[in-house]
Amino acid sequence: MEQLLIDLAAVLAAASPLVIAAMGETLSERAGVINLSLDGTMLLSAMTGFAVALITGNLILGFIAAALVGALVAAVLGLFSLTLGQSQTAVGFVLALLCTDLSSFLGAPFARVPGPSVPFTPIPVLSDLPVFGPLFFRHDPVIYASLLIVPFTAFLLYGTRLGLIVRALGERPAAVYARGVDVTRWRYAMLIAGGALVGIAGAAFSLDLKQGWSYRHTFGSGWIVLAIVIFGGWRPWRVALGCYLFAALELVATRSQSALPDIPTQIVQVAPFVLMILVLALVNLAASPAAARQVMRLPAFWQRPLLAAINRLRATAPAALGQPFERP
Amino acid sequence: MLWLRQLPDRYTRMRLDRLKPLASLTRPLLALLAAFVLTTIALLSSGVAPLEAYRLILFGAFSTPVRLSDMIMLAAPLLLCSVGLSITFAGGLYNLGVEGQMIAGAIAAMVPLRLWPDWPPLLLWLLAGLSGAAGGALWALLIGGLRRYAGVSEIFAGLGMNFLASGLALYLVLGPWRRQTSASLSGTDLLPRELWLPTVDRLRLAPAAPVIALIALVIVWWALTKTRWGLEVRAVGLNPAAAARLGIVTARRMAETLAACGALAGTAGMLQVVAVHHALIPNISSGIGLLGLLVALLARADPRWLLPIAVAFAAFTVGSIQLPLTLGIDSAIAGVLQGALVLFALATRARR
Amino acid sequence: MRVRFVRWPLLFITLLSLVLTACGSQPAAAPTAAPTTAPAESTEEFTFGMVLVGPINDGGWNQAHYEAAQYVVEKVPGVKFIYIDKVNPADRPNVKVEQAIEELIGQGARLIITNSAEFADGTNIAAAAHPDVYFIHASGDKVLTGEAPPNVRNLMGRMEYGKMIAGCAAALTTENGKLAYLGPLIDPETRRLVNSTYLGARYCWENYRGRSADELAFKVTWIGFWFNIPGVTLDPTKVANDFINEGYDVILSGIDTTEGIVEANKATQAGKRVFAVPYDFKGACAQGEAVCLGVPYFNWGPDYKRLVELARSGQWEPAWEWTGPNWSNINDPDTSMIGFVKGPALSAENAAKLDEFIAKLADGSLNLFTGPLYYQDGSVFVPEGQVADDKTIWYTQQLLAGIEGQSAP
Amino acid sequence: MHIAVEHLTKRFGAVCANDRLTISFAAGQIHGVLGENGAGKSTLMKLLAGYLQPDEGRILFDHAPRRLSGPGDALAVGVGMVHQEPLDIPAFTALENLLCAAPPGVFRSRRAAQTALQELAERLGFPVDPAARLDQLTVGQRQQIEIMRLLLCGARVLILDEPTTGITAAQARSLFTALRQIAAEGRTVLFVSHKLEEVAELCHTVTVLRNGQVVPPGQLPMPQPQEYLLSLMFGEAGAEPPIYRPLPLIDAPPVWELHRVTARSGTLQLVDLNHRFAAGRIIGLAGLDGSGQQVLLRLLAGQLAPDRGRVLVNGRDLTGAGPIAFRQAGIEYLPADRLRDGMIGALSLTDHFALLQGRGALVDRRAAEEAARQAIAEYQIKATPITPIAALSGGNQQRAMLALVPPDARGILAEQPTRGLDVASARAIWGRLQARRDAGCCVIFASPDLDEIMEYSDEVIVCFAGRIGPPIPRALLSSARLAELIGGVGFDALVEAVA
Repeated sequence: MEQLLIDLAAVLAAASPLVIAAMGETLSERAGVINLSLDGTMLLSAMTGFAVALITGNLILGFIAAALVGALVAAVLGLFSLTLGQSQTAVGFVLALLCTDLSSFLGAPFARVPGPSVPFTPIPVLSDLPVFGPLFFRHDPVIYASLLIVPFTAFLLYGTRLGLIVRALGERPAAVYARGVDVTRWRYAMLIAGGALVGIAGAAFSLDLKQGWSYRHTFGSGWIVLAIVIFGGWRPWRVALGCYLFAALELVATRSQSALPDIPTQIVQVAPFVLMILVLALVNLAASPAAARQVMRLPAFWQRPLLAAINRLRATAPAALGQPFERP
Repeated sequence: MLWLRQLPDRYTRMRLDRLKPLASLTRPLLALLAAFVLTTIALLSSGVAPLEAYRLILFGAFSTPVRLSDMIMLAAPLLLCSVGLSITFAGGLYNLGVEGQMIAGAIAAMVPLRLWPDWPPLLLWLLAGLSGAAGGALWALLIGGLRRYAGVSEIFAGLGMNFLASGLALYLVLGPWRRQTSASLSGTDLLPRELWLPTVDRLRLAPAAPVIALIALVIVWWALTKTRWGLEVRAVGLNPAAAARLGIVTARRMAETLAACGALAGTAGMLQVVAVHHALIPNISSGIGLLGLLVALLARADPRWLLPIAVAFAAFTVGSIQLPLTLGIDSAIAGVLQGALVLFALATRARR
Repeated sequence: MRVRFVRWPLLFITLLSLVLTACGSQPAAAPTAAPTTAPAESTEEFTFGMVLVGPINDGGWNQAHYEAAQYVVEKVPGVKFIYIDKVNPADRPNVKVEQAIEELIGQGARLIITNSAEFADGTNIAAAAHPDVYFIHASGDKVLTGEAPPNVRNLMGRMEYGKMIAGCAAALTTENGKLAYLGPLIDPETRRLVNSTYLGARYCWENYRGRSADELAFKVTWIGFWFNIPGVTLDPTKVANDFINEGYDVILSGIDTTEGIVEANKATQAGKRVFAVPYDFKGACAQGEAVCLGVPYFNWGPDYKRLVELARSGQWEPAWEWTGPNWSNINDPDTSMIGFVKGPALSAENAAKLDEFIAKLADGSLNLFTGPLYYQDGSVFVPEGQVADDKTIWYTQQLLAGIEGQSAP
Repeated sequence: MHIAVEHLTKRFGAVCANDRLTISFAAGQIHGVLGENGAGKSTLMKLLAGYLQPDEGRILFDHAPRRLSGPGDALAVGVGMVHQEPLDIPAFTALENLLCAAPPGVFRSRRAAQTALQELAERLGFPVDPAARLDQLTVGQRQQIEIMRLLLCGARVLILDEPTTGITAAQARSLFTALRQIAAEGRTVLFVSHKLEEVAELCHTVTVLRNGQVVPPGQLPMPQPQEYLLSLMFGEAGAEPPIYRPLPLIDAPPVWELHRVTARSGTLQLVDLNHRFAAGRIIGLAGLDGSGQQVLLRLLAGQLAPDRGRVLVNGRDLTGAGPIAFRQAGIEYLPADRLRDGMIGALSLTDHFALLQGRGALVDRRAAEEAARQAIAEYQIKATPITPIAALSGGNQQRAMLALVPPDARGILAEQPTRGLDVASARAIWGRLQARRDAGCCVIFASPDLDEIMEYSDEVIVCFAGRIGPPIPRALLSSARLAELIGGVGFDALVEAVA
């Protein structure tokens, strides 16, 4: 039991950069813009955050620099796709590669150099609570932030009028335009805000969870976050669940070495990535019309609960996701 | 251009006509300039003399026969990948899985080489080529399957398959195909010398590799522009719904484009094994597939432009290896230059 | 409208560069990779080059090599040092060892040191192509197996002793008898180092703590390479954290970098009590003074100095060397290949016991490779009453019984 | 609010959509705006609602000139526009639509918004569920919600663009009642339509646009003689009477036969269909949007596989064979959205014919170009063989799509075949379709325009809430009866009578 608690807390901690990045991406995709540059952005901001914190000795400055880098890359993506009308996918992909190489180049002097890290800060009183204490209140500020950002994003999207506008931007920008909102400006805003979060997530890696900087330090995390956002159906809680699932898979992978003596170590590193995509595929498969047709063949007794489950699994993308906005 | 208005009408028109080709060059030149500005800022920020770095990046690949041959041996698989990607781009697919297809091809090519090392080399090379192409194609078809049956976009299916392929390569290198002495990340045991594709004396240049790549380029160019298949693929890429209405089996064409791209990437992987590394190494694809995507994006999947761009990009990459050796800076700056070029080229394109 | 974009200028640049090259306007400063004969000035200045697998400032294996080279430059007049670091598939995916070696030779290096077991093939290929250049392959055994060309030497330190001391320090300090070893990749070298650590720990656990060997948990998790390669290896940070979460209270590092001590330090700040024993580099304790029990390290300087002088004088002959510590003072920077610096976290009482242990190793009264020793699968490593010879130790087949972890990849 | 335009001009390239318009609309009245397709009605409305900015001229609200920078600006002034396809957010509930980007201060809270909505709905006689998602509602209901949203957000001028397309007769009646009340409260209503009867019934004044100009200059008070308005709209040529034709033989061979077919698409399920569609006639599918016409068309085109039952084409069982097999059996599907689903915008007519050649590894460009040339001449398409389809006008695209139907087609399924076309193009298209029918084709088409259904169908099938009615010979049907059936009035009786 105690071990389980420790492991759950470890999963919460390990997923924190993913959660922050995924919330950022959820915001921008909800507003209708795919930020495919995520992987590169995270690398570049992880490197910048680490370098700035190392040079200035100030962690806060590091996080700020990382957020700025994330916002900047998002702004470039916005400039090219929203203003200049190029394909979001193409620009995002190119930016992902460009930022990756930029991080390798500019980050070379900081590779595998020891540096500062976010200090452990248990919350007094609360951390002594049974169960909840070790689970939620014995972490560091980055992890607390990741725990808070999920309800915050959910509230922003579903509980506020701003959230209505953001979701409408992704569903039908023309309708938002008709209501007098500057679609492009708001899409920029969401994209940049999301990008800043992605930047912070990068710094959460290099200054906290995977402390330090090395070539392609956050390996593939950005791509997996993009997949998790789809898995989560663009809904903050489910997206967060996806992040925790992935972190749990990684933990299991690390542990599995002793249990599976015939499997080379290096395989288990890749396994969570493959499994995550597989889960995404399975969820999509289960929620597909073909599955619904299969269910229809079953006895009536099973149909209702199964169809309900399928409907719950089904996640529709924002209708205008990735589409350029054209004035009606 | 104000001064032109004062000239007699006939003269003006003539001058403007002559200026037209120049005008069409301004946008690309701007893109080029912007890319160099960005790269220069990066270089300056790390305290390097940009001119020296550019000299190395741009000309480093041509300075000695050894480097020239290295460049060609990089350009060949790069060209193969980007030629394959020009098919999938024509079919409207972002095949990010090209990296994994290359690895799958390399693994598949290793199978006959390991099974029957005593067979005549010529036969083995042929077998390796076929099996490499088949392996890449199969890997690509899996992506097609995930897209069609599980509704996973080909971008993420491709990425997932990339992870899987590199995991598989690692497993083989460290597991069943490990070195006789001990497993090593540096790869499997080297192939017997006689199975290496013949190289030009003292150089690492295997002429067969560029020849194969060029043949693939010509065939694909012909197939995309002259054949019904090419027209149908383009129709599917432009508008799958309408293409289906006109009687084209879109799912099949998409699968075919993926398979064709996978086969070419697999061939590239095979070349990496028999002509470059002479073993299966974990990082056998070395990012060539993704670089191929950049090439294809810059060439706008137009086969005629693939060759010069692939050569230029290969030259950048090979030239940039000089940077850490002589200037002590990271070679990733070549990637920055390549990425910035494509990015700004996208930006200067007319809005669709 | 159809716009041609950057493609024309790109073609132009490519052509231009081809033309420039063809016209012989090759930049004079560009290093050539063609095989060179010894430069004339070699009698005055001797250049030696080093190809390193990781960065020179990793606080571990590579930094130890780099500082040894600096030691040589300091101690031997007229010697110049050049290097290429981070030669590995992750940092430089398109650079092969041969290429790096050729660049160094092109810049005038007469002796090349390569510092990773991964470099064995590349070193041999380059050595065969450049018979007039001397090569030291550190940590390799191709001379022993007879596969290396005659201009190659192997050099390695007997880190087994360092690891035994490390294991002993860990066993003296642990509160719950749970020791974790952060392993790199699995090969004979790493197996024998893990085994040595375990033997040292078990000896001190039984003899100084007076506990039974059954109560000692010793677990290895291999990350898959000498340091973290994202996407290829396990993340050592995660592995170290996992050790801590599972309750291990001493983390012994076998990898080139310092994640083990960094995470132990973090956990200690977070209120747990976790100790660490880093590896390779004398200054590694700096990453977490409060938790550092000490560090076994390599001191390549004296041997490199000796071999550089040997190469310079032309008295080179192939050899496989396995150098031990200078037992009279294992921390003597000018003579001892292997050393152990005690860390601040080692209590004075335990430090005294450790000194006693070292003294026993030094005077030969204690040889931990004495039988009976068994492998994990129960087969015999060293029969009862015998002492393992160098070759048996060098080619250790498995982890020893009592260790939890993979023996083979 | 009084609203006026002076010398208002808007050009799109060489086309002058609005040519120095000067009109004024008094407050408290319903103003009709008439005109055929392309006369400039939509442009004028978009200028008034801020979606477009004029090149010249100005707009005065209560006699004060004001430049509108966007629709939000217009709404702030008090102008709201209801689009033909309501410009709302289908994934949101009615209440969320109301709240989304509402002007600051209008609704203090969710609860306040809900109360306001329910009060207004009661006053206007619109039934509304604030928690219903719009994609579950009919176009008519969405339109009602959109009207209420604009009014609650302070619209004093309400512009409705072809509001009666795609809604039931009952909904239209309740809309008219509500509009009268809105006008009576002192607001201005602009009612854009090409349906004379509706304008006559509802409007106090009428403005007729032709070729971007007001004819005759200024507003006309209603009522006006219908023939006069028609001549204003279409010029002196007037409307030609449609061509009628006696029904062909009843025992013509069936093109499609449905045996006990059950199919589902989304939330809509068609149950136990038994139909035969005979060759040589045009069958019109009437019904509200989403009543099952699209599902039936997709079922007949093979795009939708039935859950149960059998589908026969020309006597061959093609159940679940897929659209390609249906196409090979001579079934041609012409989608409503020509550029999205019908043809490939970037390719030319020649390319399309090349695609249709269907055999040989290489493309025979000469033959394809020849075929394209022939089609251009025969169908009077304004294009060259190598013009990209996307560069063609809507009417020419539709002709091109028809020209691409192979001559041996046995069945043509057309979804809104004249959508967005002007009268002349629509006539030409129908001429072609009738020629196909006479050549032995079975043409099935769906259209929201009841006049079109009445004018061109030999038989009419009414779809109501996912149920497919029996075919009714055109001669036995009146417009009023059809409108009732579409709204569900007497639908059960009809189905039972046939059974």
